[in-house]
Amino acid sequence: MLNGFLRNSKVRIGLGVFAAFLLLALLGPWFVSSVMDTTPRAIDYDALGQPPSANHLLGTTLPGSDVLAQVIVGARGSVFVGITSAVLATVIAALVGVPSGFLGGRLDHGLTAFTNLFLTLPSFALTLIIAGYVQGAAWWVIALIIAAFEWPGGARTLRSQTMSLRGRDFTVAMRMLGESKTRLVFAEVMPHMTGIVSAMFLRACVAGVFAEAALSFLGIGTTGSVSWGTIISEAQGQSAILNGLWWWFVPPGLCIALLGTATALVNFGIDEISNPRLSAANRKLMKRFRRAAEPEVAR
Amino acid sequence: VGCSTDKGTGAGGGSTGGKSAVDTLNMTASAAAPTFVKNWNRFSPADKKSPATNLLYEPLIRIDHLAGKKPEPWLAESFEWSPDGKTLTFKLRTDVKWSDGTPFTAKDVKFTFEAPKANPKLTQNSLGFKSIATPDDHTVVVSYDDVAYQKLASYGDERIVPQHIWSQQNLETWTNPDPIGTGPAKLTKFSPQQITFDWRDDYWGGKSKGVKHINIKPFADPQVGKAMMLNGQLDWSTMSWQDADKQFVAKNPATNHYWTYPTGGDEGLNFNVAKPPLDDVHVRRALYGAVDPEKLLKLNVTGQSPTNATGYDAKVYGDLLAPEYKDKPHTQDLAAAKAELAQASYKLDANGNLSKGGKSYPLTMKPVVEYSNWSAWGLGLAEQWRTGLGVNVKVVPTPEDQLWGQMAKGDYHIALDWQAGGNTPWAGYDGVLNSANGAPLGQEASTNYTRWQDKTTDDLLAKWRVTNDEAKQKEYAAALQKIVVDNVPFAPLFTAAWFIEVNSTRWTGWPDPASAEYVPHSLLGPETILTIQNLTPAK
Amino acid sequence: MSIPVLEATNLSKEFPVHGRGSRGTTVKAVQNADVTLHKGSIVALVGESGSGKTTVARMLALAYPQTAGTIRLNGAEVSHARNAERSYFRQVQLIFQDPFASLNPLHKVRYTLGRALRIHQRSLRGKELEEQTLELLRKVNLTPVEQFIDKFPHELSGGQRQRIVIARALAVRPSVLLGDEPISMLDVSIRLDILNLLAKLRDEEGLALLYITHDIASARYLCDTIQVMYAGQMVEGGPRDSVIQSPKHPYTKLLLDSSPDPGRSLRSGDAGLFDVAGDLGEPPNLVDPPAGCQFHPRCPFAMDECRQTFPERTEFPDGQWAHCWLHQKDRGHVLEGKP
Amino acid sequence: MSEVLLEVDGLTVEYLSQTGSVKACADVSFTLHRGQILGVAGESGSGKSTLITALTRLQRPPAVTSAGRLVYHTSDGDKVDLLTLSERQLRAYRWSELAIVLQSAMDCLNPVMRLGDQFEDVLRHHDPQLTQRQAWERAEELVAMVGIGSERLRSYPHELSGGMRQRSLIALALACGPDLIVMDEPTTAVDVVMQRQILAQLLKLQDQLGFAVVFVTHDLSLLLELADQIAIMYGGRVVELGSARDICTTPKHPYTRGLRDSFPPLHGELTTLRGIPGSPPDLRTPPPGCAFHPRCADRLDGCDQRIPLLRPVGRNDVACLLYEETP
Amino acid sequence: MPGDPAATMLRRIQQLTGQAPTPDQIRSVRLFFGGARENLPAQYLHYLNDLVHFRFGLSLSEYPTPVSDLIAQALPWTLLLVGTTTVIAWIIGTALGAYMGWKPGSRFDAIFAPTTTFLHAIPTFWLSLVALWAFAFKLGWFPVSGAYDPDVPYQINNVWFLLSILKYGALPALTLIFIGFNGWLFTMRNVMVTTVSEDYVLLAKAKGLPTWRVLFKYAARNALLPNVTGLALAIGGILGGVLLTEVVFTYPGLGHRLYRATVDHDFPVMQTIFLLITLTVLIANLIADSIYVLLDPRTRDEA
Ligand SMILES: Nc1ncnc2c1ncn2[C@@H]1O[C@H](COP(=O)(O)OP(=O)(O)OP(=O)(O)O)[C@@H](O)[C@H]1O
Ligand SMILES: Nc1ncnc2c1ncn2[C@@H]1O[C@H](COP(=O)(O)OP(=O)(O)OP(=O)(O)O)[C@@H](O)[C@H]1O
Ligand SMILES: [Mg+2]
Ligand SMILES: [Mg+2]
Repeated sequence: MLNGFLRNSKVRIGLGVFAAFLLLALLGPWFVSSVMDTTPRAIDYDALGQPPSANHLLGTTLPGSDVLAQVIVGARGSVFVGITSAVLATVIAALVGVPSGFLGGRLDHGLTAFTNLFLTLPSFALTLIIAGYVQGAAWWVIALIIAAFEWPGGARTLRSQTMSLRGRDFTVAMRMLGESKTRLVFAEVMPHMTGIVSAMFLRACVAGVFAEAALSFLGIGTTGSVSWGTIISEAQGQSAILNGLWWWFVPPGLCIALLGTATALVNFGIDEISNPRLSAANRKLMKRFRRAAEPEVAR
Repeated sequence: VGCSTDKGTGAGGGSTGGKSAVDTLNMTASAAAPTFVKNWNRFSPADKKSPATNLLYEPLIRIDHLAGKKPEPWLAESFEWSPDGKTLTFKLRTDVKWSDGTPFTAKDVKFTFEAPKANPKLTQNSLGFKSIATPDDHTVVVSYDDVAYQKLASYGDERIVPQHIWSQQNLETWTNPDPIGTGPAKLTKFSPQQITFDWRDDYWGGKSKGVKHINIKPFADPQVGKAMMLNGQLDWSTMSWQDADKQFVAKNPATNHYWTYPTGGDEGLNFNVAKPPLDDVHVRRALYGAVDPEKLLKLNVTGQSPTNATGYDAKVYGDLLAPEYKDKPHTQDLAAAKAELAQASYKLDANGNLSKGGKSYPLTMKPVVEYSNWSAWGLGLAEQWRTGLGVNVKVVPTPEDQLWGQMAKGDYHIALDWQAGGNTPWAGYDGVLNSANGAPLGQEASTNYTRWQDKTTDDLLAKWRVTNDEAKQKEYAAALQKIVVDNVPFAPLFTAAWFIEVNSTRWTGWPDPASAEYVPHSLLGPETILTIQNLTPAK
Repeated sequence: MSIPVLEATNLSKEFPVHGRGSRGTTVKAVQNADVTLHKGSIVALVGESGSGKTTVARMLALAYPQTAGTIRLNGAEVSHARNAERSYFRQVQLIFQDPFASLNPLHKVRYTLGRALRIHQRSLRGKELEEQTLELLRKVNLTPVEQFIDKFPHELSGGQRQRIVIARALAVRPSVLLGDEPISMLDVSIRLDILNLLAKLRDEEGLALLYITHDIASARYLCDTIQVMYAGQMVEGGPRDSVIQSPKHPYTKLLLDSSPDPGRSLRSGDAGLFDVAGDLGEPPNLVDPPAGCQFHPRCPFAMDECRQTFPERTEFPDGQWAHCWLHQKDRGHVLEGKP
Repeated sequence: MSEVLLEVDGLTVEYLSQTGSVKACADVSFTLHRGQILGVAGESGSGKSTLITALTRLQRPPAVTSAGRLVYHTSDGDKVDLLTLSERQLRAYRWSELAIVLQSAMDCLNPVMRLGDQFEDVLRHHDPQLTQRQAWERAEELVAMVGIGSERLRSYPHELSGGMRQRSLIALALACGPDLIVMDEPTTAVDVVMQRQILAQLLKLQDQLGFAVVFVTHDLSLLLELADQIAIMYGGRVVELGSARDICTTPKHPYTRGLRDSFPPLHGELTTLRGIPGSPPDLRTPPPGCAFHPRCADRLDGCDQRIPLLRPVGRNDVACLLYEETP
Repeated sequence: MPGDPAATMLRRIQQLTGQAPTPDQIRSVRLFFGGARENLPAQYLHYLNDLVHFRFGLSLSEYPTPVSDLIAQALPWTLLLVGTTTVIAWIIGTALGAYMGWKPGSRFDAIFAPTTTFLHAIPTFWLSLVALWAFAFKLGWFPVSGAYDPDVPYQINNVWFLLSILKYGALPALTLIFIGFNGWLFTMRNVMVTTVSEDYVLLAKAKGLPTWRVLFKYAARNALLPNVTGLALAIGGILGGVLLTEVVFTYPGLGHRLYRATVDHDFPVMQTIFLLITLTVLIANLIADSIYVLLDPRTRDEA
């Protein structure tokens, strides 16, 4: 199954891009300080608000910082918030969804009601409001807030998956051998959810990046550290739009979009694996199909 | 397009009616806000109120910001201190009428000043008087417990409202929907996106030279405001405009103007002297010495210039400024700064932190995240300290909502702030230096955020407060200036300024900084009226 | 006869129905069913889809609690307490219909069988475990055993998987196997293999086996005793040949007549499978079953009694029995004629 | 009875995939006469459904018919090769000449349309003159033929029992009086009693209306009772073709023999049956030569090299080397 | 808790006038806050109590304007923007998706699938910014902010006013549609691909029905179901996107109001808007359920 997963070209491209960003987040600051020999806040007084040039590949901001350096370092700010919120959201989702689905009964009722409550809350509005309360919080607080509204969807899928896996013949069979509940959960049920959980994780991760960017853009996200959202926000605050300093606010937005696309690709790939009809709609295959089908009509 | 005359009625079409005679001024009169609310109740405990109150209501006196903050008559013909400095007598103009025709009298003044005293839920004034008497309809006598020369300037901020209307209302909840004032403006139209005033024919100050209608426009954020200035939707606005020379003036130098008028004080750094390592004067001097304000300005060109080390602006205060500081804008002196740092009891460690006794004291610096110029300068400052002294200062842009609270409590090391500003020079220093305005770390200081505590300073301020003698005032001011320069409780960087942009395509007659008699700023009461009154349509 | 290994009497099961406007209603999936399994013999349970066969098997496997009735293992009543269940599972094992679904695709054969062995023999490790695993594979004729032990389920064919499933059940050395249509998902050509394997286990290991199927021909092939179920009720039972040669219940007869038989078309003279006229009816709705004998709406011989009460059990000399009013009323002979 | 309806000649269907193609039907040839019932039996994956969809040109991507001819003899004596028709031309034959019944009735009926509407839809499309009323009346007649009350036309598919759905599908197939109905395991989802009832009705109608049937199932014992001719498929090829009686009594191909012996008898003597050892081939990696040779007890030397052709042996057509070596 | 609204306001004026507040000013603001208002939790409890009695209270930052007035002012704009864009985006997305899913792997599908994946991943606020920069600032085709021309009388029966609404709303609406339709397109396409391979579609084809009839009556009709419920369920998410767009375009809708209330700590407004959004989502869910029942007979009660 994992093999099929990695053989899917969409998954491969998506994961590749995602990994690239992850690498950027991990090594970015090092790269900027050692290779580019600068910092995202270093000021080049000779190039204030300059368009891309040989010295500054992506140009500079109005206060003379290198946009490329900012985007690279900002990857960490964005991706870390994304990943932290995704980890938290996934863990909460698992802690709520799996027991709820596996044990059933009153516990399930309670947890489901809890999940549904969160599910109907308009999450971004609430995130905004709460972030507003704790304005200017550290990045992990933002991640926590985002996670708090990201988990219910995941919990619901995990619950229904667990429920279906709990009733699947192989789990029932192991139960009828006398296998313990913990082992059933960890050895029989959970391994089947790696796909779902990883898709969920990726989705939550991007949702986290999105939310962080949106909050930063509104000026109520993290402050101090550089993230793609703060770059856009600063650009907006310093009239980059009015003055057409597109190189300042376009790259971080593209990065977010790219990351989002990568995740979407992985998820489509997973969809295709779980629903072969979708993968049959593969373009290459359809080309061959049409070529093969043509002579038949021509005759 | 041909039907544009059908588009609206009344004065609305000002900016679009290309051919019609110019009689409407389009301006802003508020901080950035996307829409207006209707609330001209100046006592109402609301945060957001309707703009342009100062076109409707007027104060007794006008502060001449271009001449050392000298008080000038406005609704009051004259004002006079008793010899002991405890009684202030205003003689009111007799030709002033409210826009509903009722004459303006001392009753109105008394009401205005006393109303908030009766109800703590209303917005309070800062006049601090003991009692008010109105011997006749045009005389107001204000008594103080103590010598109160410095209070006079505050009357420039207190705009008088009509007693015969306001006393009928519950001032806590009333929104004053149909404002009646002494000012030249009469409300003709209100919509959340535009307020229109007409110039009163019976205004005591006289007719205007051309402006018949005034449109007050909101702008959601500075970008939008700038765009409106650029495309002629606005004639007059007051925003700090980064790089305005290039972005605005250069687009049409004949009509686009961007002016900065000094307010008298400065924008600079608050050093929290109660927190190590800033308790060491050498550290403060070193940090100040390493700053190059000239260079910082490049990061966010606002039209301001570097100021001297006292914080007082030379143009505004002239003689009050001791000659040794006058005309000496602060410049970077790395050698001296390094020497100071070497003298400090704190030593620089490998991480760029100052440390003493094995304990390291990493520094942070907090600019307001919303003020883009301060954010940019904050980063520039950190860069200069890093490259110049090797000191690492972490920049933590903080929302304005929080920063002032943190500063009041002393939860900061270095922060950008205004200093030495106020309606009098004394007030400028008293606010930031008087220990009475400070508080221990953790408690809320009212304005002395640097927590500068010094007996001599307090004594000097006290003496200055109670004297009306100019020579003495100068003497105290000079002594205080020396204290500031030597001890650097705060580090003045730039002249604080009023930012004004004008698009003179339609209106001319704007005061020029070179020859101005008043500051053409839309938030400065009588100055606003004077400015508008003297505008003439461009040919 | 010796005491039965597993005996269930008066077993009933009702499922609550979910959905709007159906609060409180139930599906009467099984009503008063008796099942008796003896060492070394195979009982077949046949009946059409939805007649409650799986429900019986699952109750016997303690997957559901029964609504009523008792289950006795070696004469002792079975409880649903957790520990009791464990020791019960050591004796009774269920084989699922679908060998594709009942093996966890993520685990190798080694793991699946190893776990099954270790759950009940905790100290089993290393070489010994391996040896026992191989032994299991040998028992179900998966040779060469070394080749199979490290395979994933997807690398095995359906028949091979079903053998693994059986091996897993055998790992705990049970005395009873419950096979719920264990061959219906397999290719026709390999079904017999599994049936032969089950027969071998009965003969060699003395297992008692409940073989559930809707294919009466395969039931005849494998079992010793047949029980016929209809709409939740046991309608007939007895030694296989008696039931098939002379069905005593009209439903059994209908079932037999409807089952394709490769021999029939060759025996000229027999009526063809499709020479029926008229409607054969449909099974009842178990949420609101007809009163009395559930079969009466479809029964050509239905009488008034049939519509009111479920008939008592009529025993026949050779161990055959049926629940049918015809016998209670001594009209059994009408079954001999053409319906 | 001897009038030819459909000639299938060398029909080959492939499933394309990223890694290559799977020949799910290879070189299938047979002739179907009017009013005849041809049964096709074989194990799962032997290509039965593929054959059915190819016969009706309903295969979905990635299946392509890569070779062969499908000559259909219309009632007025014309011959058309269905494979050369465009989708639009083909529409003229669909349902009025050529109808299909699939295995799972639930999936074949549009869940959000009333049963009657689905009848009306097809009736009025093929006969535009028909009014809505007439169409509805015709639908009532049709469902009555399979023993369903006319009030059921107002029901949605999910409100019908499985047997009813299956029967209404058969009624639907008869709507336009086709000459050929292909059926892909139409009764595996229902139990034996219902199966018997449905097929009995089918046979009765076939008697009346005279359409031909291609009937696909894996249940050989059923075909033996139902079909006139039986084709046995294995690994995508027809390995034996003959009358039902001959297939039952004298199967020639070892697979046919094995398959026949996989059904224990209901009556008569019981002997231990073997089935067929091994498992069916995976068509993605078909064994060389005869696909059955790995499981064949009578395997010869050449079996793993040469694919035997279908040729007459006795009264049957068999594809097996056994009969080529010793004619 | 972060600072008080009045102090913030004071500072904002200071930023404009460049003057530090005097101790007196600061003291009076403090006094006013200490005296006039309870602490936050008490304020909140008080507010909740009012809410239960359908008293939404007065706005703090625009005191004493009733919250209901502010919302009544903002709501029509959001309804207009969300309503039109969602419907248009939904129709475009669903129609294109149905077409793509009908012929999966076609050239159209192959070009559109990756494009929409990318478009869908673009943050709305960023695209809004770029659109604002390109079309409002650079090209000057659209106004940069607001919902209508302030120089035109604010009257619903004035043609110019209505036209100005169109002109001012065009850019935010186009942005929202541009991003919004991709989501619908994808679900529709995927469901359609699955539906097209359902047996009943195959059978419809076998019946010789014309292609368009099969497409609409059999495939799209059934594939539509998830998108119909999705529409209602997505309301919560859509509001999030609209909120940011309204902020960027300073469109005076509910989202913008919420944002400002958040920044200004105007709790009554925040809570009321939040309540409103939650109610909307709940109602939307209810509607979705009923529509689903209407469209899919399988979910109807059999009794
Ligand atoms: N968990 C359940 N909840 C509700 N009803 C159930 C449940 N399981 C089974 N039933 C109902 O009980 C009846 C008997 O079902 P069961 O599965 O036992 O039949 P079966 O004889 O095994 O049928 P098949 O041959 O199709 O496997 C059916 O009507 C079914 O709908
Ligand atoms: N969509 C597909 N893509 C690739 N291969 C396919 C596809 N559908 C079927 N096949 C292959 O074609 C072969 C024949 O399939 P087909 O469905 O015709 O078999 P069948 O005889 O109808 O089987 P069953 O009895 O299970 O219905 C199978 O081996 C399968 O692997
Ligand atoms: Mg069953
Ligand atoms: Mg098939």
